[in-house]
Amino acid sequence: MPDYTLKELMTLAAAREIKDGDIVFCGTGISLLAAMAAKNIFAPNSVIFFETGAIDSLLEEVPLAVADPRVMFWTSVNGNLADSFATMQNRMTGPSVVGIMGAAQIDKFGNLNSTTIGDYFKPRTRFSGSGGACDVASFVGKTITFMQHEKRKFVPKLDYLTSPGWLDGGDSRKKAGLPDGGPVSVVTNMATMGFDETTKEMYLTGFFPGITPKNILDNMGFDMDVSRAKEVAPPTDFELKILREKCDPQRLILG
Amino acid sequence: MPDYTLKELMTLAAAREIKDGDIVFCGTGISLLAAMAAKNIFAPNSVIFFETGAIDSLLEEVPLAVADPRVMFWTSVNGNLADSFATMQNRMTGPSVVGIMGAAQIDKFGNLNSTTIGDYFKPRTRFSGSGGACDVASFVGKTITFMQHEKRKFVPKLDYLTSPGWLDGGDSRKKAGLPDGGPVSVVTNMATMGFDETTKEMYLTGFFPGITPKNILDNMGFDMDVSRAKEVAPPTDFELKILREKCDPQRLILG
Amino acid sequence: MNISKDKTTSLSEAVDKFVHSGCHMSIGGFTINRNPMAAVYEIIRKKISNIHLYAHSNGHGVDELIGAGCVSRLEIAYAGSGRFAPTCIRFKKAVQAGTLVVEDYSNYQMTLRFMAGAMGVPFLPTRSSLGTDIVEKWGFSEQMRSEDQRLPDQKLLVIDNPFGSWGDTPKLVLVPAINCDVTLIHVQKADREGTVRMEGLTFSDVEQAKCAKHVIVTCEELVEPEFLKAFSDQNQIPSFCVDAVVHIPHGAYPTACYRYYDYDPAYLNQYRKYAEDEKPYETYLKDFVYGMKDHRGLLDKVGRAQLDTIKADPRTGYAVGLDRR
Amino acid sequence: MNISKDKTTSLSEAVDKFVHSGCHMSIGGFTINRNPMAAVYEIIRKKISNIHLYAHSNGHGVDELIGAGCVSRLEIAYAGSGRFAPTCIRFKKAVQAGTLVVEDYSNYQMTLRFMAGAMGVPFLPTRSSLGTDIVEKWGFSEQMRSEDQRLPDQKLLVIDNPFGSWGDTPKLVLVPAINCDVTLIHVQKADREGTVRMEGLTFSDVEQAKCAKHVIVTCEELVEPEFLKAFSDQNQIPSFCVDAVVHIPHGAYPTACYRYYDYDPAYLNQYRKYAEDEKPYETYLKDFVYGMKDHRGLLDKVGRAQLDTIKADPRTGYAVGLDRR
Repeated sequence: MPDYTLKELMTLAAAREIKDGDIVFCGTGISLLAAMAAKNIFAPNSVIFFETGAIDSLLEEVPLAVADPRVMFWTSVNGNLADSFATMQNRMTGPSVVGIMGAAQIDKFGNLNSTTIGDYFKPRTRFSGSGGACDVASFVGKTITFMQHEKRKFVPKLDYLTSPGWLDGGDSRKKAGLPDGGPVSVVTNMATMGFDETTKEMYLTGFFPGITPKNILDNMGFDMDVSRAKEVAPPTDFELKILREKCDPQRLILG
Repeated sequence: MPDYTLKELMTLAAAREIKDGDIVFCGTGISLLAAMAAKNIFAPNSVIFFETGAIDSLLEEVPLAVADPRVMFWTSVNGNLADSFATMQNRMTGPSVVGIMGAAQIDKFGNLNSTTIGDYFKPRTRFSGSGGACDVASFVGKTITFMQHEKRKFVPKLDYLTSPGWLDGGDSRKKAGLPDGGPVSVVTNMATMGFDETTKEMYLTGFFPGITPKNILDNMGFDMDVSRAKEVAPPTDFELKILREKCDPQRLILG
Repeated sequence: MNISKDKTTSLSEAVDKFVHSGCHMSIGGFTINRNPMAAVYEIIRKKISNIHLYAHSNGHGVDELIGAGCVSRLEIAYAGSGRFAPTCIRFKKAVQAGTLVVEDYSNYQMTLRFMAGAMGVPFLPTRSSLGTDIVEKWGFSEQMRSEDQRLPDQKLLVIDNPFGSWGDTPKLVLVPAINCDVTLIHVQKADREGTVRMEGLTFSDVEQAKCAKHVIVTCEELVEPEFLKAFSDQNQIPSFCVDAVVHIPHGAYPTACYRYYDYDPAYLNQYRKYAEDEKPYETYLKDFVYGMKDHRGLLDKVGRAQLDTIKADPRTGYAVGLDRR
Repeated sequence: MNISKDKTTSLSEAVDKFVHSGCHMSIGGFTINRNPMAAVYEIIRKKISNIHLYAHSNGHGVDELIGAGCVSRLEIAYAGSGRFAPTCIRFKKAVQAGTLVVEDYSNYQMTLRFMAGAMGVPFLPTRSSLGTDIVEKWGFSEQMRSEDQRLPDQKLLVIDNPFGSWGDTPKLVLVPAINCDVTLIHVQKADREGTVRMEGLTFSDVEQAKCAKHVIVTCEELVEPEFLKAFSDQNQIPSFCVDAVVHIPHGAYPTACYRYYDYDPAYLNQYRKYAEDEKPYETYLKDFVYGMKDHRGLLDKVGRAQLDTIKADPRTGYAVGLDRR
């Protein structure tokens, strides 16, 4: 079994969720790397696009922001914000979009907070805010979220609900008037999680090699079903080779 | 006094209404020619644009449609329909736009019909429909309308109200929720007309040389005040020279 | 929505696959420019009927589809072909004969309706048409609308500004989104994946393409993806919006295609004469449409000499000095 | 709205004329790309204060304006500078200290609000943010809104689809238009009349320009109108929307300008260090902003050698192999 870092495993665990032909919305950092890995390993016909309007960027170098000039080079279309968000809200294209996100807090229904910790009006910690995250989470067919597995991040109640997941579970998302679609997967430094088809509650789908379900539950602020979990397959030599040599040779993201 | 055709006089009568720095919306035919004449004679800083999205076209040749490739050559911006109508609805630019229109029927408040004659559902005559006319008439600061002076065209009641003028007069346009602005002038083969500041009723502002107010009233289906009318100044040699040599040398519109 | 890496096909196959009797269809272009004429003639040859057609300001393509009896319902702002037919002739006759049901909107309203479909919202607001018969008179009755799931229950809605005096706009007209089954556009350049580059004015072709379930693109030039990627600021439609790419030089003929060819005044004038009466129009259809195997056939019939007269001048993008009387 | 044929001026004059304390201002660009930094630094030097700022995802320009105390209220979707500051540092401190009032929207919502202003309608609809705290929590209270004519009475409105089931969209969020006093953008090319050509992604700069009463354009290259007219498909903003054109090479520095220069990792990393604490930040302001006569001064201080490291490679439009750690 090859050597690999936790970050490499996380990246590949998310990349494996992307199907060939998906339109992949991503930010920067590990979410971009997962999209690049998917395109280079599992989903050659997937199209990566950025909220800034860049479609199918070549990405010879890793961009450090979604407005990095590196996303503008050798695209199929250089558009604008209005175009890119319309593509996600559009009823023909939106359902085929997979959004890869991150956040400061997540709850058991996959709702995300990237705005404030503490009281919104007197925040203990202020973050960047939604950006396009709320739009993506509102519009697209599937979202995958990267998180660090910590109690303060997996919380019973968000301090601020920035991006809608399954809201209060069950059919509450539909009742709120949001399009079909929503969170399908959460990938952390310990595990992968999904959401129950009917209750929409988070449950454990996979634990990383060497990690037990108990370790995982000890690191989160709410309980979840672990009965359906299997060990996550470690990266293959091929996956690692492509990830390291094609996606991030400078290890700007892999570190 | 130089020889001139009625069409030349009509063109120049309308062109004289355009102020330097106006943004001029026009169609084709005589309305385009009036805009070109204004830019070349009275309003060098006016900008001609077309609903199709062409801005400040050079117009080396006269276009026969607003989508004629001749409007696309040597523009400052080639946009689209959404852009051009937004420019007219926009609260900063719209008030500076002068629209030059035509129609099948006009009433005493400057409302226009370019859709149907007879019952809308079983029309005796069907015309092209609004196109951008209703949009322009709804949005812009000033409109100028070309008409043939005939009883069947100057009617007490339109068969179909395609483009809003002053609606029922007075403050009815404002009451309907339309922006400020509206028709300021009508130019025909006999005369020029304006609209009363308070009643918004059409009145005679000028009669062409050799035409009497009575001739004019005999050719329309409603009465109007003729007490404020003066004879329209005939074209000057300079005006004719520019119109003939610069605007329509092939006489595609002047005939 | 289609991500295949090669969408090139024949026009006949593309039309068979995506254009059906009774479908809701929109065509791009404007009056006498960039109408998807090759596709229009193919639809006529295939005798596809009962089409619910959407357009803003076509134009020659609309008139040929109506003249051949392909269209039963039309939502449009302007049916004219510029100086060659200030009102489209077969359109005029069909409406006056009561064989075509028309719903009238303004040009901006049709553009906003395509845009709403492209944006994925059910309506967009405008101040256009307040106080007019565009608001008052509905071509499609409330009953017709309530019986047809494919039509919105209202032609449009007039509302008070929900934000009060914000924007000094007391009232607004909401126009319903269009999401048609298929949109046909003719463009200057496309690649096999479906990425599109139009030159000159784009009209509302982008919105029309993005609001449709399926999109057929005919193009003057089929270029390599690398060619388009090298200057991607100039591309307007991403590949995943397109279902079929068909390479058809002169595919907009007899309407214009900026930088390639002008409209053909001779053809359009001749069409007007044929269109004025029934018998001559039957002759026109037989000789110029049904009688042709494909668009190539029409171009051959017209002849190289006539096509040369409308060849675009490289400096201006149109045929300088063309006899347009 | 300005039709003068020569709008070229100095940055100092343009800012004096169009940017005032208490004005409602929007700036273009996105995070670390094409922020109008020369104009931002000039505003800081002129100690203009109490600005009501609108932005979607800036970024470095927003953080410098906040850090220098120019901004009292901010409507924004995302305040971050990519990897160099996932949350803008002076923004974070100001919010946590309660010295800056923020109204949070999503990126698309801010884009739609600029677009609504550009289109001349009081709102636009979207399905974004239903069920979230973006709807529930208002940074500007109802009272603050009712007391200020420059603010809409509602942050946003949730409505039922007035067209019933049309578009399978039961509910919508309406976001109010932005019509600000002035918008600042930095672009690649402009002419003296104000026609603008941006290269690469345009973000929402076009909508931001068209929704403003006045527009200041700073540009890398001041070109002849003929240069832009020869390829007018590539121009985005018509001259009559622009009030002032200022030629400032490196006017977006230290953020990037596609095809001209990259963002400067060294400057942005150093900025982060200064920004972390009050004393160092005062030093930063003194040494890098107040101490400079103009943008040229900052560029000279940074030095040609450092600017050479971020020079764009002609093939890719960015600095290939730049050390970005």
